Amino acid sequence: DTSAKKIALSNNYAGNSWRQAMLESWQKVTSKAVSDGVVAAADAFTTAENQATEQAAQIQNLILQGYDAIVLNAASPTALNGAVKEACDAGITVVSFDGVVKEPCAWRIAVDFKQMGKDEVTYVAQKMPNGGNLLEIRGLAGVFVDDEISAGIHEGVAENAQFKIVGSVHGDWAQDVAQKAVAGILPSLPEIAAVVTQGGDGYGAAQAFKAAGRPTPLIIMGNRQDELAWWQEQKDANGYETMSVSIAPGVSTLAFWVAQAILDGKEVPKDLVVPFLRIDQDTLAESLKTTPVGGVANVEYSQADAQKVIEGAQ
Amino acid sequence: MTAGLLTPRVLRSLLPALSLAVLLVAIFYLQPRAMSYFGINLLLNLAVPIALATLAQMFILTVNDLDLSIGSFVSFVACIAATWLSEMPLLGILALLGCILVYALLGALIYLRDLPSIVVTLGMSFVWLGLSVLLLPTPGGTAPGWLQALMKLKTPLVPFCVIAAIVIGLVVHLGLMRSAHGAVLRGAGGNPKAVARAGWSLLRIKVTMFALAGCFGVLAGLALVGLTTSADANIALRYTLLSIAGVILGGGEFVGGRVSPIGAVIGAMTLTLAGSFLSFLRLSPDWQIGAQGAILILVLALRMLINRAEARR
Amino acid sequence: MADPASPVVRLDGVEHRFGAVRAVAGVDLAVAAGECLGLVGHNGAGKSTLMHVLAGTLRPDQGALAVQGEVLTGRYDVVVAQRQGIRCVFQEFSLCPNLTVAENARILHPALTGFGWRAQAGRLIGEALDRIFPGHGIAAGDVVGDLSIAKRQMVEIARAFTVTDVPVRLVILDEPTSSLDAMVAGQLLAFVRSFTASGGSAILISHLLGEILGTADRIVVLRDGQVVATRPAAEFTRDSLVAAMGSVAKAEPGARPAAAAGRAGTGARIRAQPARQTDGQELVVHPGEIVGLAGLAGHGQTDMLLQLFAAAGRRGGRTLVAGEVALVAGDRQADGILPLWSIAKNITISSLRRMTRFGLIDPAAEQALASEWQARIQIRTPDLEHNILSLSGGNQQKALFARALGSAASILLMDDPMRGVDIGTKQEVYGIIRAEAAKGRSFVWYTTEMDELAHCDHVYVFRNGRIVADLARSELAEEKVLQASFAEAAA
Amino acid sequence: MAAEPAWQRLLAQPWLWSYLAAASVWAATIAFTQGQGGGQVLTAAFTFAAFFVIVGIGQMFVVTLGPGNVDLSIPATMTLAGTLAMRIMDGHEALILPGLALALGCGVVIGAINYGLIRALRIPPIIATLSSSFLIQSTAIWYNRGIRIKPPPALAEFATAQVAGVPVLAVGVILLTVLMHVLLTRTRYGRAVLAIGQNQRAAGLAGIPVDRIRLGTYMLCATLAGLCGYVQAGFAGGAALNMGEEYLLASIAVVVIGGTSVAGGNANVPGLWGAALFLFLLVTMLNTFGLGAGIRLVMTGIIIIAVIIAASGRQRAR
Ligand SMILES: Nc1ncnc2c1ncn2[C@@H]1O[C@H](COP(=O)(O)OP(=O)(O)OP(=O)(O)O)[C@@H](O)[C@H]1O
Ligand SMILES: Nc1ncnc2c1ncn2[C@@H]1O[C@H](COP(=O)(O)OP(=O)(O)OP(=O)(O)O)[C@@H](O)[C@H]1O
Ligand SMILES: [Mg+2]
Ligand SMILES: [Mg+2]
Repeated sequence: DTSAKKIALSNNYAGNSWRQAMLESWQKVTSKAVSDGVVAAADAFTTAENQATEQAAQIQNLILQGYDAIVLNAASPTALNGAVKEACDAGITVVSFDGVVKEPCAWRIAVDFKQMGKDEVTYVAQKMPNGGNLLEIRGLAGVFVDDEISAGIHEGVAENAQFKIVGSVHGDWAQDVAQKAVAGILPSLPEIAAVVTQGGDGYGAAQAFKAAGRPTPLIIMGNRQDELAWWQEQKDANGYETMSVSIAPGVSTLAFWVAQAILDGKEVPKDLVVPFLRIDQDTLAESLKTTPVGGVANVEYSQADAQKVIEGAQ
Repeated sequence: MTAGLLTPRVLRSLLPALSLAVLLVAIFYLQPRAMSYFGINLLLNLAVPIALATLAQMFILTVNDLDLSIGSFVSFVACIAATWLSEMPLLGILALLGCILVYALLGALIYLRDLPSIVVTLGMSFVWLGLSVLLLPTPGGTAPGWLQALMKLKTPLVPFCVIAAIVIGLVVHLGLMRSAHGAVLRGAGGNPKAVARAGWSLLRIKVTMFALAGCFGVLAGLALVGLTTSADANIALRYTLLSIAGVILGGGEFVGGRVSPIGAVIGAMTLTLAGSFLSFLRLSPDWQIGAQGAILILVLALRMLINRAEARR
Repeated sequence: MADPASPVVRLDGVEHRFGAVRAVAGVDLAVAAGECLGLVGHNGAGKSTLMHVLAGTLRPDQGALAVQGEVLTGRYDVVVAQRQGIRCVFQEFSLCPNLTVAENARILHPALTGFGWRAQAGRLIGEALDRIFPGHGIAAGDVVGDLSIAKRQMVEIARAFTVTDVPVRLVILDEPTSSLDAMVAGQLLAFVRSFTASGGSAILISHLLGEILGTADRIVVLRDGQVVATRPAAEFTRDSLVAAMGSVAKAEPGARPAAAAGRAGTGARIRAQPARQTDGQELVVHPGEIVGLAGLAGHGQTDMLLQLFAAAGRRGGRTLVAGEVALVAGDRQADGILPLWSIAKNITISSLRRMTRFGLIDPAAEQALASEWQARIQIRTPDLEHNILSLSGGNQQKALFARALGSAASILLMDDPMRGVDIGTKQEVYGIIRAEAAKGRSFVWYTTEMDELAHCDHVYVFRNGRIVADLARSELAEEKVLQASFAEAAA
Repeated sequence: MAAEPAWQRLLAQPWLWSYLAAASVWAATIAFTQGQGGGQVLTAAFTFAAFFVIVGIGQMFVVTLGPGNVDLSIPATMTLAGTLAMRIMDGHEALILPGLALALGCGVVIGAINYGLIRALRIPPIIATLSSSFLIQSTAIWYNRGIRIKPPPALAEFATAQVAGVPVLAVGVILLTVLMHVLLTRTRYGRAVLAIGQNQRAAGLAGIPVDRIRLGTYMLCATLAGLCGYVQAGFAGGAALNMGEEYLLASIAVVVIGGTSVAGGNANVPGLWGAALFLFLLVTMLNTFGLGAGIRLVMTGIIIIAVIIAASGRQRAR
């Protein structure tokens, strides 16, 4: 019985549509859980700046406030270790997702980012067996997710030697930065067959190609509605084909249910894996319909879904 | 002025402490649990590296310069500490000393070529960040055991972080505000020409101040990594703004060598606590970020009110 | 008298240039032990530059320098000068405003270190202040930035006479009295006399020739960077000194006719009370009037001017100021000059509204105004586009004067505006002020020089932030002003 | 007056070095690609530099007010103005002008609030604008939670239009720059800003309405940030919550690299373009060289410092 338990969400960033969707899903699912009496409280906390030090302080405050579990989207996989350890020592359950932490006492709901990067290349290879030049748009330098996805992409390219990465830019996961970086490097690049991304930069890349007057390559999308809408447009106009992949913002709700299960005394392995959310040519229309305008394609999880994920891992 | 003790100057210098006290009381009211050894430790231990970084910034501000690179510098030190310092201590120590040397050289460069420090340190912020990414492309590493042990020290009665803050503040206060040499260093911010005319070398003063800043930056990085136990190239980028805000909040000024080390430490702690205060309020997530701004405004408005009241007396 | 054969310092053929300007053009100068040397000359004559060379802060382009007979040319700098016991009170403020009085004393004395240095420095500067300016009212712990300009000047002077490890041989005082009132200036000059009587040497620069004539043993007159006369002070009279400087001595102005219609006639342009006034006494200024503010420095005159300045253009309130206002600030470094700008821009800043056409400033009109005033009050510079800091102190002051006089303001507030202005120019400016007053402009003029009150139609004497005497031109007499300035509250 | 030769005056300009730096970085890029895409890189550079310049102008005026004056709320203002305008216009072309007015008005209000905090509550500008930026960011989040709404097609077309490889937007911003240069150097407002930056007290005593000028400057800065948010949203196909993030450092960087003095009282507008082009071309060059992120960052820093050292050498030689 967890009806007296309090769960907190510690979030390090709210400045993009993915995080907003994540907070919204959390709000939607947890408020129902609270009114159903499953848990006593499920409050969300966001730091003003996207910084590990601030989030560490936030976690320490949550410890003081007597939460029973902290669900964590971490700014850094390691820099919060000290604070997470303190929480564990205070008897608090810590469940991290999306941005997971390495501290062994915490649970991790991880997406296999490396696999995600690799899958992108595999898809491109399947579409273009003859290979070609790739442009890679990366995220924020020095951040774990950026490194993982990029490593996956490079692994994929190593397995498909017909491809070559001819340009790599850091888009800081911000569309305008990505667009700017691509526009800058594009004139100096040979013909590009495909653009591999980390999610959210597809639309900006397409704009940059258009502005430079270059043929639009195959651009891997990242589940943003504007990307999907653009894709749909191109598909209708000229049969454009690509795929879209990203982690669903609703994974926060999965983390919530996992935390609830742990508080409930269930045996849960420390490492859980959720599949990423992938949209293909055939599921595009349907996904576009369910995605709010200007938002991100999403999946929310129920208690039963969580149960399945836990059982799958055991 | 009848009350001998409560002169405007004394009151003015008490203001930062007063706003900190008000904030603490508010937090204790909202969360009585915080009023304990354990609670205070959790509230304030992350203020120690911030206070050190703030003091580093303060040394630079004293001589009318500004350091936009202190955040990435602290990150870089943290990266060194989590890698070389624990694996190859000698190399780590040499690297840290090298960092301080680089800071001293920057001071010399800025003085000799009469460069705007803000541009030079802006450039350095990229350099430090780049070096961190090279050293630690993906977050990780482990802080040396002794460092972790030091930062987790359980002192009797008063938490280590409080003692550390007091000691740091007092040491710098004695060195900069009370010592004979400190007067010259501050004078160089107030009227550099006058100090030069009295026969002091402004070059040596600049180099000293930048080296001190480097030194405290290194200490900040070590303290930080001791708490977090592992590092990340982006770990302390925010310290740049925090440190400037801390010095100003503590009663320092951008030009003219008017600084206060104790004020700066208090300013750093106030900034840390302002964030905590909010999480105790349990605001709607939409407004949590905005509330950070509101609380800063409130703290400063409070000081203005006290200032006014004092002026009216 | 001292033996001129073994001078404390000796300059031979010293020359210093700033770009094309030969500020010091071959000067020979010697100061004997126990001598007070007076140095006079028009604004921009090169006095300060020469003193900078002597103090080691400027390296001469040519010439030799010897201290105590030892030739030090080439390796002379501030540190050497300090070690030789040569101290300088520069014309520009040279204290650190963020430090306390005691800490500022420490800046001058590398020997003041170790435990208890603070108390020692406080004692040192306190004693010096007590000796030179009895009743100064300055504490060693005061922050210099919080002090009035007069007190800052006193601290700086006292600091030059403090001794730790090196005895003071020569003290250079570059216009030390320009911010002091007559009483404090008198204290300083008396001290300088006793200092030289006990064997020290001093160089005194001032534009108040009475001070020089009364204090110096020997006077050197500088003109355009060259020495034009060196004679014992006794051989000079005021007129011969003025003549040597290259100005024409004018007869003191005759009594100005009192404003024809009397004060009750026209409506007042200014009606104001000092904030601390309790008895209803008002400051009243009519169009065309020159009103003087007198009293000892720091007794509320500057505050009064600032109060009037703030009230201008504001309707209502207790202070009536009907008309546009311009101010000549008292502390030219802190409140006057805009240091990054040219002389021309510094002059025109208060007059831009008149020179704006279609929203744009007309450069030709700007140029014209600046040139006009350069000619009218003789700002010495090869080019008005040069930076304001390239001017000598007195010439900077003239530029500020030009700024205020050149503006369209009908009321001019002047905070001891003749600080550091040479005697020739003063006469010109007095003339300009009287001419402008005749055209209907009003002047409120705070001055520390008794002579200048003679130009006023009406004088208000201040003490402790209040107006304590209200003297019409016909009642004006030096004793009355002094009496009102010093008298303890009688009633 | 002795007229200096024209080339000597040119060499003495503080903005010269940012242009030289931009040109050499561009040349290095083109050398690496053996001439390929030189023109296109320039087109892109002018397009993106235009955004930096818009906010740079405002930041420059604020910085010129003297030490401690800086506007840290530019990113948040951009976000809020862009978000508000996009949502109100909701893709309707008829609302393009009202949308613009809203974005600018948003800036005006924010500028007034910023200066209100600075003046009425005596909060140092750096903390006042930082605090207000949090509030503004929150307002933007609360208002539409990061939903990305497309701009009206005509606006998007205008923002991305090119005539013979020349971005229309850049031409517009160049005109704005000329206007602002005149504002700074030839108007009473400009003089007042420069005077306040040298010595606020002296400026006030010389009869300059210090409060009004400072208020106007903070409002100008925020309004330009609002304009930038609007155009940027039009350009990028919608407003994002993080759209202004990189403009915090960038706005300060273009100002100081462009030769404006952080100590106040000395500003120059032309340098903004040089610095903005330089920053864009620098990133492009390092991207083109294909170096790793770490090396790229280190090089960025070293090149910035090298440029400032070179520029200072020139100023000394005068
Ligand atoms: N830093 C400088 N740069 C250029 N020219 C200067 C500089 N300092 C002084 N000068 C010029 O040198 C000349 C001598 O100046 P100096 O200050 O020695 O005059 P002064 O006799 O002290 O005048 P005053 O009585 O006004 O103080 C003046 O023409 C002045 O314009
Ligand atoms: N007051 C100033 N402060 C800083 N830089 C300035 C100032 N005035 C001009 N500049 C710089 O010098 C450059 C050239 O100035 P110049 O005087 O030739 O322009 P101008 O159009 O003739 O202006 P004005 O008519 O005001 O003299 C300008 O582009 C500007 O960058
Ligand atoms: Mg002089
Ligand atoms: Mg010109």
